[in-house]
Amino acid sequence: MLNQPTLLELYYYARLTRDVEERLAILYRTNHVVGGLYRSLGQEGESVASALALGPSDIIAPLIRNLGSLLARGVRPRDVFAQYMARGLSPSRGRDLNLHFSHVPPAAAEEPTIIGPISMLGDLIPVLAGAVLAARMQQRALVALTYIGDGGTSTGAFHEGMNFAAVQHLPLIVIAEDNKFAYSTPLAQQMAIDRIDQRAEAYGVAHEMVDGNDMVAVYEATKRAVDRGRDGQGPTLLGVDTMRMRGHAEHDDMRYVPKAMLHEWAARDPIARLRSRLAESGVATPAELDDIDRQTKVFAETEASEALAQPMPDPADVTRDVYAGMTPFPGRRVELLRSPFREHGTAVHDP
Amino acid sequence: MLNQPTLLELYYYARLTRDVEERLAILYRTNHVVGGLYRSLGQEGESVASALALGPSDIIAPLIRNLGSLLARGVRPRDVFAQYMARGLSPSRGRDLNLHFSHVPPAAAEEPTIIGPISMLGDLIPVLAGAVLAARMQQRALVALTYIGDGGTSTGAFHEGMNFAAVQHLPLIVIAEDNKFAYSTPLAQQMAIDRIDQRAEAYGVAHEMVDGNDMVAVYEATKRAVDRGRDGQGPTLLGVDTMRMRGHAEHDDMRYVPKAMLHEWAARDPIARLRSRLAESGVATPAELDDIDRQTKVFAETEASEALAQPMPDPADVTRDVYAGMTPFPGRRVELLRSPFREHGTAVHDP
Amino acid sequence: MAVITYIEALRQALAEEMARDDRVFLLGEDIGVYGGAFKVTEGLLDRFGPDRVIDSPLSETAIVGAAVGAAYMGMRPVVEMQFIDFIACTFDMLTNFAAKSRYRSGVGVPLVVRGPCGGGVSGGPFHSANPEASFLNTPGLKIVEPATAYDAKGLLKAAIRDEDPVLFFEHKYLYRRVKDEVPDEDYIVPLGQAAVRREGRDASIITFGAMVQRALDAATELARGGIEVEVLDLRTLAPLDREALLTSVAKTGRVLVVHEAPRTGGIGGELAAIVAEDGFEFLDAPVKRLASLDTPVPYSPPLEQAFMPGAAKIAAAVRELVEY
Amino acid sequence: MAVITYIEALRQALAEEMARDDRVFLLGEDIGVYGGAFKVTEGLLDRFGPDRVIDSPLSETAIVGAAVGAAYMGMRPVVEMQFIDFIACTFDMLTNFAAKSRYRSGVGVPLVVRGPCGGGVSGGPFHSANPEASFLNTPGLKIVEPATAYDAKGLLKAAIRDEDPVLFFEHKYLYRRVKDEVPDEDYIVPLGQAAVRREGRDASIITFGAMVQRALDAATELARGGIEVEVLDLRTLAPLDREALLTSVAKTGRVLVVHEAPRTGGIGGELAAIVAEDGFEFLDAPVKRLASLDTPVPYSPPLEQAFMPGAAKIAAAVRELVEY
Ligand SMILES: Cc1ncc(C[n+]2csc(CCOP(=O)(O)OP(=O)(O)O)c2C)c(N)n1
Ligand SMILES: Cc1ncc(C[n+]2csc(CCOP(=O)(O)OP(=O)(O)O)c2C)c(N)n1
Ligand SMILES: [Mg+2]
Ligand SMILES: [Mg+2]
Repeated sequence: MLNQPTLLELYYYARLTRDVEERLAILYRTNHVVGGLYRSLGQEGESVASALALGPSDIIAPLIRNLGSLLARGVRPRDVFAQYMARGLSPSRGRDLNLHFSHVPPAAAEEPTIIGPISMLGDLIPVLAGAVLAARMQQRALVALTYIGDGGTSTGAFHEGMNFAAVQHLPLIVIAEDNKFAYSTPLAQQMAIDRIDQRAEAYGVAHEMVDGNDMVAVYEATKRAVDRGRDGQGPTLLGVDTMRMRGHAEHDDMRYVPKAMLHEWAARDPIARLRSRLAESGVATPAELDDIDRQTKVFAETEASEALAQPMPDPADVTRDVYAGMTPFPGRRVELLRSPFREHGTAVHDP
Repeated sequence: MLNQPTLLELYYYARLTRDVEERLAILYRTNHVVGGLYRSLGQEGESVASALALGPSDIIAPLIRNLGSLLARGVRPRDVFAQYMARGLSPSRGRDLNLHFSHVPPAAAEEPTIIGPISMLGDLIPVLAGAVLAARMQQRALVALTYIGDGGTSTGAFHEGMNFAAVQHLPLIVIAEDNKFAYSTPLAQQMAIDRIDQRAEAYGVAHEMVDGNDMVAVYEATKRAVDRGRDGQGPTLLGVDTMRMRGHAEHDDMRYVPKAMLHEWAARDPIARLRSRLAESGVATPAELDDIDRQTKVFAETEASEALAQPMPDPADVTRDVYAGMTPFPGRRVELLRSPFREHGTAVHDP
Repeated sequence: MAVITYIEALRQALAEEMARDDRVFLLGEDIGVYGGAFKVTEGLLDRFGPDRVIDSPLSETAIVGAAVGAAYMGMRPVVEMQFIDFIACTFDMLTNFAAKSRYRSGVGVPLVVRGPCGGGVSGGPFHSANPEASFLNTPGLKIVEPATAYDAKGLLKAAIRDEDPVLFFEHKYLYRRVKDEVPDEDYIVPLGQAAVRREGRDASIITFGAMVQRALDAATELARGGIEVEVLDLRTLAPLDREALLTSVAKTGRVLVVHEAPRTGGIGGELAAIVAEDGFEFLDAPVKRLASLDTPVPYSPPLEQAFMPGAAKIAAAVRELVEY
Repeated sequence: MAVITYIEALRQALAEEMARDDRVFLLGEDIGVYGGAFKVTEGLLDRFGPDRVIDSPLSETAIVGAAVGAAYMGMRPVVEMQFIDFIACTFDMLTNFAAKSRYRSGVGVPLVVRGPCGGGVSGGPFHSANPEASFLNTPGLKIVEPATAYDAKGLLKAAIRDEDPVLFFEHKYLYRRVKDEVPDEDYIVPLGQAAVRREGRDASIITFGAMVQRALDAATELARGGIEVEVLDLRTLAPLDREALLTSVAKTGRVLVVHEAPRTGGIGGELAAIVAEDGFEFLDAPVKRLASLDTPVPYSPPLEQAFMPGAAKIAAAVRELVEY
């Protein structure tokens, strides 16, 4: 069993993720979000748990539903709100949407590298393979973690990247999220295998399938994969069994999802499950957990307000930064919270 | 055990393939071949045997080393010689090289459809999936057979095509040729699995591995895959264990191939093996086999002469046929020999 | 005649062609049960069944490749890219297999790859592409982009009936914003024919897609100042209607090319070059190009607005041209 | 100074940059043990070891993607396409991930994708591509194509040192046919600067790559008839050296753009458009383009010869231009 601080951290970030998304949903309904809102409701657990299993400088690359992974790595909710509202001081400076942003600290910084996704699914896999190949050349003992949806595993880029990582024996961990749908497409129309992790067989890559809504199981499985990677044992494809509890984006009415399925999965909510587990095992009292719930809610709210106060981009900036020679934005690096739960968790939410 | 005519056909086409290539090698050395010559020496068996296992109208798509497959389906050596010499009456009219040509007969013709490859490896897999998807829509009970090298299985197109065929449950048979190298790249640098057919596990596709230099085994395994496909049981990935006994192309000195490996594989030559088998089992006497050897040699020679007599293309034709509206070449369809071994085998070579 | 939206026109074109010719079928991501991300194919699964409206895995190369194979076998596949940006993932299959097939082997590949292109809706760098220029140097492909509902229907029908591979770019900004009259009976708009959307004598605006309306808005504005511009909607980008282009140049002597893709390397180069070569004698002023800035498509509205040409910028450019 | 071939120049550039900067590494198919299909990387595995000369699986998207990831981490990857035609298979990764990264996220992607381009050696439709125009409309990319050994070395070194993704097209016809003097000491040829290869007053030929020599041959021939043409070698195709282009136009007033890719949608459009817009006042004649025919690249020598521009066609085009 994990130690108490880690368990509380899992809970904290899962709650924070949900609260940030709930706040985003309000911003979406009030037309503050520019474009679509892509939620991870019901899947927050696997994002948070896998990201928390990394070491301090390890590389991570989320997809647009892995908000939890970013928050767990120290990204400020403010920056995510600002991204969704296309603000001028958002990490992408209003040039790109939602979780499409990166953070590449100097090697000495002991900070995680974050490689933001692009929309073209699958592309992150070879990119992350290259990132960790570089780290190996630089003699930095890093592993890389990224994600792929059930849909995304059907892309050629996924295949080429997994195979490359396997041949190069790279410490790349790929979480394959079987959340039952790719937009409206059910798993059975995406692949003729039942278990998503079986994709790994083509590459000679270690794989296992875990209950994606059991945060402790995901944490432990990721940790095993991290250890294997760090130990020179190559990549892992970790399948997580979960469910996308909202539409592809907020506009999607999910008419293609059987109601019974939603009911069934509602009972398996990762946050509720972790909460009972913590309470039952005596790791935290319900009052302590309520306290975290309050903290995350307040934190999400404060951060949203901060983002709301930010200006839209200045149109004069539109041509900056296409090539290196052009005026770059000063101070563009994302500022990470070192350990927001510990440092800011109290500082920020316990005023 | 296969019946006598089939066994002799296997032998005939394997010999013919080797003879045509030997003749091409001479044309290459005498500068008649324009560009490179890509040989299948040592692998002729699997091409011929797999192609012969098809029904009369089934679809086939060779790669550039599957000369044997084309000959077995009735393509005239003359047309192959003409292709390699960039002649104006070659199937591609001098526009494309070696085995890059197609033959699409009307549905009623009871002739095989041949879909020529393009150089971009992997692309044939989704294309063939689409061909057989179309056949199913048209209620034609066809299967499709195509090939992929060990190198080619690393492409994204291979992955997407295999997965698509699996999900659509299409009667697509893919022969994955483990011939130990992709150009200079050995299998271990191409994939982290030992058996090439394991790629199929990612797709839920039936697979098996056969000795690619055992023509009877390849024939039988392909036949099983054909039967499965025809029976609605979906695609098959059939791995064949073989060896490329020449360089990637004739200019390649193969310095990267251990000599011992060539010695070992020379002893496993598919044609020699079939020959002993036929002789030992009494299917044919050595004299009868010698007779076939003579026939194929003469046939290759006559066909080469015919091609050599053909003119180079007329430069005035260079802009034809880019779009449908333009003047097409008249009579461009490839003329197939219905059963060259039986019909022409005697007629042509026994003057 | 009924007044319908651009998107309804596309849906009708698909439905009518599928009803007319059972070789026509649809392949794409989420086009069946869901009716497509933009609902272009809504209702078609119910009407034509899952054999002819195929929900595919997330595999652009596979679906375009499968379309090529099906076209070889005599079918008429119509593939949807969920956003046209994803056509980048199948660039090889289109430019190498589909485009070159007829020339190499005499086998034509009648297929359509269609999908929503263009910006103006805060789609960001990966959901706003106008990729025509990346395909324009590949002989064997045709490229179409309608600006009206009438053309959306007529051109899509023509594309489906065409014997060659056609890239069909639907401007998503127009899907529900543009409405016009469409005949009740079957009709096509032949590929390769431009349309004069407004007659004028002082200058010609050569454009297509969502820029047509902006050009017309600019023209209205300019007319108030006494400047009469001709607006030519290309409709088909490959093959280009050179004659219509040169006719307009001969008439006005001044040319502004407008497009939504970035300026450098855009189709505007080809258009300006044709004018500069074959219309040189008619020219009274430099051939001007107005296009988006040379950056990726930015997401935030103020940036995207600065990035793209609009009616005001078009009018200003025409004024410069006329004052030359 | 030593006289070396174009291919030796490339090899030296790679070796010197790898020796100078240990962030530089090579990735590609058959580049290690085999030394590359054209032997550009021969000897580099022995010298720099398998960690810096990586033989990859047959996966263009993976290797360009891995290069992007490595560049994110501060490395300087140089990727070989066995033939530049295969760049089509990684079009998405280059145009969407590599090209847009700096703009979207401030993270530059210093990588080079290099490989043999071009025809004239009976490579056929899939081994003869000149794909510059397909990438020219993607802001964020740079595109380079040397015509001499001196430039091959100096431009490749500059490309490797560049902070942005560079597509480096090596014309395979030149690999062993072109030889010239190259300094012994370290030098670069800065990206973005064209070079006047021959001065002239009657007309300007704007070209690059293997067409430079054909243009010079045509110029020699034309000089016999008293026509003095200027030959401008662009060297970098993105960003273009507009100044050099316009300077030459100002001098001669007559422009012939020559390139080897098919005419329609080729880079000639962009070049002609620049001239027609910003050099209009200097023009004494229409801007002419001479390029390959609008077909795939045919394989058979008589067809390929008819397809491509050669010195005679160039000279004839200049004569027309001068006689205008
Ligand atoms: C290459 C590519 N093709 C199409 C799309 C359009 N698209 C966006 S999300 C999506 C479904 C993704 O499903 P999955 O990978 O299972 O992730 P999930 O949304 O379930 O998290 C599709 C088709 C895309 N982003 N990338
Ligand atoms: C997509 C792609 N990338 C690169 C090449 C260049 N190339 C031609 S053949 C070859 C090796 C192919 O190896 P394999 O698939 O094992 O087939 P084999 O030659 O062994 O029959 C390579 C790399 C290609 N044809 N296609
Ligand atoms: Mg999913
Ligand atoms: Mg091989």
